[in-house]
Parts: sequence; structure tokens; C-alpha cells
Amino acid sequence: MKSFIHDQEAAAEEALAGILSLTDVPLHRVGSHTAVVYPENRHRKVKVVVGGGSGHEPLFLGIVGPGLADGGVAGQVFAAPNPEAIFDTMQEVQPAEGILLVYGNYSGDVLNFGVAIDDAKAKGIQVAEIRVQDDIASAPSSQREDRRGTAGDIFVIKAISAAADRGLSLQEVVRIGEKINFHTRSLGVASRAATAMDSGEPMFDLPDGEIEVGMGLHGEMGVRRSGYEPSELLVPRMMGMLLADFKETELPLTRAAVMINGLGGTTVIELLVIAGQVRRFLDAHSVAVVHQTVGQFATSLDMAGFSISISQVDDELEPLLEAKCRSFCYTKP
Amino acid sequence: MKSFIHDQEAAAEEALAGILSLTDVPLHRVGSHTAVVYPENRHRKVKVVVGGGSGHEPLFLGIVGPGLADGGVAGQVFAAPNPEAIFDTMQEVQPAEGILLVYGNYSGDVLNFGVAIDDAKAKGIQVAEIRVQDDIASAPSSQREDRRGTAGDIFVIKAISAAADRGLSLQEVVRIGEKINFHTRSLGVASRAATAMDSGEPMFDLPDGEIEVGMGLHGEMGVRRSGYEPSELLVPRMMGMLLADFKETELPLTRAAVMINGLGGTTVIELLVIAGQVRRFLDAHSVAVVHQTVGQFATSLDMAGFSISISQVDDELEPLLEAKCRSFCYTKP
Amino acid sequence: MKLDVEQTRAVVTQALKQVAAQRDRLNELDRGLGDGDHGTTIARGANAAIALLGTAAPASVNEVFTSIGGAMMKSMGGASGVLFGTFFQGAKACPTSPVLDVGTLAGFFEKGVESLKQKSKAVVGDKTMMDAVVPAVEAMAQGAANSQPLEAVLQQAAEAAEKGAQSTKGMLPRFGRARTLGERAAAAQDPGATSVSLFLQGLCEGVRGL
Amino acid sequence: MKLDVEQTRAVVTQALKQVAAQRDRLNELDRGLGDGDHGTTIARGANAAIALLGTAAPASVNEVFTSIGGAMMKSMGGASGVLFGTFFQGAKACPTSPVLDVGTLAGFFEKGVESLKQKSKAVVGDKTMMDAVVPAVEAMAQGAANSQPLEAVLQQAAEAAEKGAQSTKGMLPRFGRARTLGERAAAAQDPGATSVSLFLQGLCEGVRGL
Ligand SMILES: Nc1ncnc2c1ncn2[C@@H]1O[C@H](COP(=O)(O)OP(=O)(O)O)[C@@H](O)[C@H]1O
Ligand SMILES: Nc1ncnc2c1ncn2[C@@H]1O[C@H](COP(=O)(O)OP(=O)(O)O)[C@@H](O)[C@H]1O
Ligand SMILES: [Mg+2]
Ligand SMILES: [Mg+2]
Ligand SMILES: [Mg+2]
Ligand SMILES: [Mg+2]
Repeated sequence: MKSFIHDQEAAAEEALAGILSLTDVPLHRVGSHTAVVYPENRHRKVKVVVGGGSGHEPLFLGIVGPGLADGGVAGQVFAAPNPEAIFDTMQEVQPAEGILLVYGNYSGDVLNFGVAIDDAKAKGIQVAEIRVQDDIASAPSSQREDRRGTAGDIFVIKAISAAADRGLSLQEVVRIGEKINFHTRSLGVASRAATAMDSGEPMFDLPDGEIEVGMGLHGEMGVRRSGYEPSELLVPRMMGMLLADFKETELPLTRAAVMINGLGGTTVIELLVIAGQVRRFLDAHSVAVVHQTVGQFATSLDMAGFSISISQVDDELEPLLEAKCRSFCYTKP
Repeated sequence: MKSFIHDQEAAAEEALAGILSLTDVPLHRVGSHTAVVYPENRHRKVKVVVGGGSGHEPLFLGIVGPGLADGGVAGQVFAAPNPEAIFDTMQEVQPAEGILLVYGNYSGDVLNFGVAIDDAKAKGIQVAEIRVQDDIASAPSSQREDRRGTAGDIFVIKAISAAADRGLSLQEVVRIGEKINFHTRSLGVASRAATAMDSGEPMFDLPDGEIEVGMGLHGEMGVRRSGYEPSELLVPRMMGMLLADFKETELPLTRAAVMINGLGGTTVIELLVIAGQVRRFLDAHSVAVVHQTVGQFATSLDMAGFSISISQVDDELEPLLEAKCRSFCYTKP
Repeated sequence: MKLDVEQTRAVVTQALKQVAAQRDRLNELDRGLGDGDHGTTIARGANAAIALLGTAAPASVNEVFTSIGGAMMKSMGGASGVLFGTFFQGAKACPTSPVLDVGTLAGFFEKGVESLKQKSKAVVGDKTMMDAVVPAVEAMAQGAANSQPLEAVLQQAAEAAEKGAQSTKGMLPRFGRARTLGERAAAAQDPGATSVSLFLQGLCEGVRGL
Repeated sequence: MKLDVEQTRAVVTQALKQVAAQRDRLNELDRGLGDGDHGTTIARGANAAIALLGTAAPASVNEVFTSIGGAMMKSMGGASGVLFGTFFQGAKACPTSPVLDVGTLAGFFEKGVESLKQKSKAVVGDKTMMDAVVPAVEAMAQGAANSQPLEAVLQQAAEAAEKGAQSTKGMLPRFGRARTLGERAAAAQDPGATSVSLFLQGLCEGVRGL
């Protein structure tokens, strides 16, 4: 099946027009970049700028809005945004005290945000960064610095933005950012590769009838390839891996904010079934669920599969995750 | 690719557990039915109960919440809910003055809601109904009574619920319901049939590389089958058909609430691109867009494709569509 | 020939089983014409009805039919749930009887088809279950009027239903989801009509086997 | 042999065109190792650079290289945008020159590879563009030190890059997205290294054709 988009090179630019057409959250474009800002968070000392490749919609432009990021920058499909777009977005959000950049821990993003940070520092802008590292399949817990960012982005951006809304200093917001980053873990499973827009061919090899636990948003290798399994079996296994990961890092899961994320090609009814199974598991393991949400938050084009993200919350993080926010990607009313 | 759901017969029941696991809108189950109520809209004289088959998630259980429906009833996948479930849900919402039932105009729904209405009337419950008829491809404008309900459900349920929130009488809410139903038109296009959960086979025949404008949510025949076309060509054609339909019924489109709905298997980046193209068309045709939203609201399992729903609003309807509401399916902050 | 309540229950259970057993074939037929779920739906209804008959203690033969109608109405959903449910609940409007003879059964089904017509709006020729149920019930009424034996009348009814179901091939659908398919669906056989035929066939065999 | 600014611009444009022409092949290589977009990305960068060279009036040969580096950095995104951009911007740190001889070019590329190493963290053997660019620049430096002619040095550099790119087949990837594929990606040839080789090949042919 072919994409309705006729030209992959134009996709990011055209999707931007779509983001700007939405009426619930008024956004402004940054110059001629595929980047937007929400300029109304005037009370913040620290502004939050996020970014990453396109193809993960509603991320990253969709997470800009009240209670969330001040600016978002998107690259081409599956490519980190360029340093100039990042830098111009930082300029546009007009920081009072400083800027916190939040992005997934991928080499392309690290490189491009790195150049932008150097440029910003050279201009005297105070800037810090959080590289989201929630994907437990991407490296062992002893090598957290190698872990990739996936749907955990949402909880991390949410808590950081709520902290910024409180008028905290850059140092404090960074502290909270590091904490929520450490407290957030995700695990995904894919049952079909994403389809390349132009060719209509699978972007990587995952034979029909097979699934891969831990496969990354760009087809990065996971931890376990096997034949088809229904979510009834998969969910307890994946939840077990997540709980074990929390334990390994001496942060046992007791009080959880939970997100069931569709990777693009998985139906809403499946996601709901999975959500019920996740909840049953957590109830059985005496984990208090303070928040549970279901939707498409961080996709990989039309990859079929889902991910489960869990944040271990405490009295500091819970209200930050519960604070009101509004955006195309994520809304807390 | 197989569904993560192992048993289609259990899907509606398990998805209900998922709906109940969500924390943003606390819902209660109705008896042992796949039905939920949100009991907190105490100020309403008229309660709103909606329903339809499963497989269209986030509809129909997902549209229950503050500012939206009081009760929702889901049938099995692609099957109308049974009369007992509908009747028990009506009982559960405890109407002060009466109940308005809102459902898509499909023969199965008409039959099942019809039996429930007879039962309710026999018990002295005051009840009225609105059959949503937004799909312009399903019958000519001269035979509106034969048109099916699709994503236009959302605008119809939204306006009706907001009217109920104002404490209006059943008669008034029905008047508004009929108005928004007449004012709402949709048109969809499919590029891949939905996949049956159990067999993994396409549920109906739509050859790869072909698309069908007007195909219904259950594969009902559309108005035009052709080879692949990108949205760049499709959107103007579909918008032209929608505008012509408004015109034919002497309700020219001048002020629009717009919804771009993904049918299940179409990526968010595509929906955004389409949203931009829809907006460009409306701007060029001097239609004022008061509201535009993008998402998955009324799906057909993993059918690939999208629909465009447009309500012609006036000073009465616009504030009803803009009023706050909150649910899994649709939130206006 | 007359059946008591217990025999009626056994025979009806048997007939429902035969319908449920054709689940996949009925789905397949519905794939050509509707949304591919008629087999699943009717099997769900039949199984719910069988389960109810297994635990309930019907006080009359009417109750055997009204309870399966109720079970189908409650469990099936979809268009067919109401239609089959309504049809079987025709027995509610008939005088309560402890035995089932040809007149009783014809009476139940005549009432059933009457309510069904009100709900359905479809007539013979519209490519629905009506194409099977209407001629079958007519055959039954005629047989009863002529005081033919139950077995023979059921045989004629089952044959009429089967012929009716076959006749839907080539008809242009005008009701339900199939309507929207127009020409695309002309060749297909209607699944609802097929279910009716399967049920009557099962009833006929069950009675013959007593 | 020395190139003036105009010749340098022509030759570099030619080399970029040769890289962009291999878009599909480079995508194909990236499909085996990364996310299948290296051809698209490098072609986007090369085309942006070509467009800029077509309108800008570089005042020095340094500017030819820094502007293509800037254009690539701005337009490409992805890992390779920064890496190729950084490499070409090495010329910024070199003395401004109106002509390009073997020493100037070697100087640009030596500076380029130096900054690249800082950003990249990868070393030869990690299955990245470093496997092509490092030996190529070494060959160039050596040729320049021996005062060999530009054409001969470019020929050796292009050969070293090609050999380096070939050598990535069989290496276990340790950087970028490919890293996560481990054994699955061992057999594939690195697309970034291939782009480096294509560029140097193009430069070599361009100079030879002057
Ligand atoms: N209005 C109607 N009158 C008579 N029979 C109908 C009508 N609508 C549908 N049917 C019957 O129902 C059958 C389809 O049943 P089923 O697939 O279970 O329900 P749904 O159409 O809701 O999916 C059709 O084959 C047809 O025989
Ligand atoms: N850390 C690194 N050091 C050197 N080269 C790298 C590094 N990361 C990636 N690369 C190079 O970039 C190429 C991939 O580029 P590209 O596909 O354009 O970007 P992305 O990986 O963001 O999709 C790889 O083939 C490799 O040569
Ligand atoms: Mg990429
Ligand atoms: Mg159905
Ligand atoms: Mg059906
Ligand atoms: Mg790549």
C-alpha cells in the first residue's frame, strides 16, 4: 500500500502546514525551518526546546504547547534536525534564564544538537540538555548512556515543562529532567516494519508472522525475535522485563505513570486490550497506577507494534506529570 | 501481520478493560455489558447515550465523559450492540427528563436501538434518537435518510452533549441534534481493507495499489475506485464533492469546523499533510475555519485511509462545538 | 407427531448446533456481501441459546422458542440478532402449549415472520433472510392447514428455505450492508437466508431422528 | 597543478553531482545497516551545496569548501549532515588561499579529519565513514609531503578511500544506528564510507579532466 504522501522529501514541510492548521494550540513557524514555537509560556525562566526526526508524529512538533515544550524542531523523515534549525528555534523562544534541550539519545541527534549547543554557548545563551534514554532494550542498565529515547520522551518533556512552568531555575529543571529520565523506562515490540514512503517497501527486514521485542523506532535490533505471540503472552513478559530493569537500578517500581503507545500500524482496539492487560499485571504486582494513558505518541511511520512506558513517580514527579497541558500529541485536561 | 489480539470474540470485552484502566476520565461499567457511563453530568436534564459496533475505537466507549456522552455501548467487532445492553445503559444514566440516543445510521444499529427504544418507552422513559448521517458517499443528498454515520459522529455527539450541558429540554436538544446532523458532512477514502483479527486476511477486496473514495467503515461500496493517487490530488477532489453536497442542500459552506480522521492504518504524518492540504483548499475557497483537528476518531480496525468531516457552523453551533469536553476519543481543553 | 417440552428442547438444541457448526462458511458468505461476521454472530447467538436451554427449565414449548429468541437478541447484536430474536419470539404471542405439533410450530413461525416483517422492511427478492424464511413459513402454514404430519411439513419447509437461500444468488441486495455493494454483490448467496435454511434443515433432521 | 577558485568550484560541483547520482545505491546500502536514508540525505546535502556554489561568488578556495560544508550541515540533518559538514569546514581553520594546490587541499582535509574525529568518536575499524576518510587523508598528506602532483595524490586518496569503504564489509558496526544491528549488519558496506569514496573519485576525475 502506498502512502498518500507523494514525495517523502516534502513530507516534513507539508506536515508542518498540518500542525499549523490545527486550532486548539496556536503555534508559530520558526523562519523557514520545520520548527514551531508556542510563545505564550511567558512566566518560564527556562524554556524547553525538543526535537528529532520526522516520521514519529505526533512528536516532535506536536508536543509544543501550554504546559509542554516551548519549541520543537523536526528533521526529515528519520533524520535528526540540522543545527541551524535547532539554533534558530532556541533564539525564537527568547529565554529569560536559559534553555533546556530535550531529545532522544541517537547519534544523529547528539551530533546536531551538539553543534547547536556550541553555537548557542558561543552567543552567550545558557543551555543544558537532557538526552532521553528510556528504551531498556537498547543497552543493559549498566550502560544507560547508550540507551535510546522512545515514547518516554513524553513523560520526560512533560515533567520538565511542568517544572519550567513553576518558574524554577535551569539548574533545578535539569535536576528534575535527569530524575524523570532515570525514572522512565520503555519497552516496545514490533510486528511489521515501517513502510518507506517513496518505494512502498518495508524499511527493514521483519518477516511476516514474526515479532521482535525491543526493536527500535528505526528498526534497530531488539532483544528477542520470535514467532507471533498475542499480547496476552507478550504483555506479562515485557512487564517482567521492565520491572526487572527498575529493580536492577535500585529503583523498584511501586507507583507508576503508564503510557501504552502505538507505533503507527497497530489498531486502537489492540492498544486498549494491551492497556487492560498492563493494568492487570500491575494490579497483580501491587504497583499503584496513578496515571494511565493510551494513544499514538511516538510512532515509526506505519510500523506495527506497541511500546509500554512507565515512570516510577514520587511526590515530586507525580504532580508534574499530572499538571495541565495541551498539545496535538498529549493533553492533560 | 496478525493482530496482537488472540481472540476476536473477546476483543470488545478486553478493550473495555483498557477503557476502564485509563485515569483521565473515570468511567463505570454497566452490569456485564460492554458499556460504560460517566455519572457526573448531574446538571443535565437530558442524558446522551451513544453506541455502535466495536472496531471503530476510540468510538464508542471512548466518547463518554464530561462535555460528551453520559453513556456508551459497544457491540462486538462490526456488530451493533444488543438491545439489552442499550436499555441497561439508558437505565444507568438515570435521566432527569429524558434520554437522547445517538448512533450511526446502519441497519443493525437501527434495529437494535429500535428494540431498546420500544422497551424504554414501555417503561415510561422519555427517549428520542438521532441517527448520524454524515457520509455523503453513502446516498445522494436527496436520500439523506439512507446515509451512514462515520466520523461526523464526533461533532454530532459533541454539539448534542454541550446542549445537554446547558440544561436544555429534550425537545431543544433534539432540535440541535437534527441541526448538527444536517450540518455535518463527511467523505472518506480507503487504500487498504481492514484485516480480520482472527484470520489475518483482508475483510474485503481492495487490490493493492487501488483506492476507493467513499468506501464505508465496513467496506461498503464507495463512489469511485481508481488507481493510487496522492492526497495532493485526492484532497481537492474530495473537498469539491463535500462543498458541492453542502450547496445541493442549500447550506453553502462558509464557516467550518473540520476534522481529519485516520481510518486506522494511515500514519499521523500523512494525516497532518492532508490537514494542511484541506486547510489550503478552504482558504482558497474563502471558507472560514473556526476549528480544525486531526486524529483517529472513528476507525475501521487497521483500514488504511482517511476521512474529512466538516460541520457548517453558525452562532448557535460554534460555541457548542467549542465548549470544553474530555474523553479518550476527543478532548477540547 | 407431537413433541413434548423435553423433546422440543433437544431438537432445537440440535438444530442450533448445526447452524453454529457452519460458522466459517457463513462468515465466508458474509464476506462477499457484508462484513464477514454473520457466521461468528449467529454462532455466538446459537451457542448462547444452547447454553440457556441447557440450564433453563422451560415450562412450555413456547418458552423453548422465546428463550432462544431472547438469548439471540441479547447476545448477538448486529442486524441478525434482532431479526432472528424477533422471529423466534413470535411464540410469545401464541397460546401456551405443553406440546409441539405441526399447528403449534406453524403458529409460532407465522407470528414470528409477522413481527419480523415489521422490523425488517425487506420483502422477498431483496436478498435477505426473508427470501428463506417467508417461503418456509408459507410451506409450513399450508402443510399445517392440510393437517400433514410434522416431519413432512418440516421437510417441505426446509426445502423451501434452501430453495429461497439459493435464489438469493443473482439478486441485487437492497438491505443491510450488502445494499451498498450493489452489482458487486449480486452473485453472492445471502448468509442470513443460509442460516435460516440450516436451522430448518437441522430441525427437520432432529424430528426425524426422534 | 594548481586550481583557481573557479576551477575548484567546477571540480567540486562535479564531484558532488557524482555523489548525488548514487542516491539509490547509497540508500540501498543504508537499508542493510541503518535506516535506508543515507542516499537521500547526502543527495539533499550535495544538491544544496551545488545550488549554493551556483549562486555564491567564493573569494577563496577555502570558501568553496566551507560553503559546501555549511550547506550540508544546514540541509542534511541526520548523523551524516554534521559529519560531512564538519569535514568540509576544516578549510575554515586554514590560511586563506586563492588557489588550490596539493598542499592546500591536504591541509583542508587534515583539519577536516581532525574536527571530524572529535565529533565522531569513531576510529578506523568501527565501520563508519572514518574507514574511508582517514586513510584517504593520510594518503593525501603523504603525497603532499613528497611533493607529488595533485592528480597523482588525488588518485591515491581516492583509491585509499575506495579500499577503506570496501574494508567495512565484514566489520562489526559500533556507531550510529548500525551499531544496534551487531552481527546482522556485519556483511554490509558502510554507506557513509561509500559517499566519501564517491566524492574523492569525483574530485580526482574532475581534476584529471581539466
Ligand atoms: N433489514 C433486513 N431485513 C432482513 N434481513 C436482514 C436485514 N438486514 C440484514 N439482514 C440479514 O442479516 C444478515 C447479516 O447478518 P449479520 O452479518 O449477522 O449482521 P450485520 O449485517 O450487522 O453484520 C444478512 O445476510 C441478511 O440476511
Ligand atoms: N559517530 C559516527 N562517526 C562517524 N561516522 C558516522 C557516525 N555515525 C554515523 N556515521 C556515518 O553516517 C552514515 C549514516 O548517515 P545517514 O544515514 O545520512 O544518517 P542517519 O544515521 O542519521 O540516518 C553511516 O554510514 C556512517 O558512515
Ligand atoms: Mg536517518
Ligand atoms: Mg457486522
Ligand atoms: Mg455481517
Ligand atoms: Mg541513515
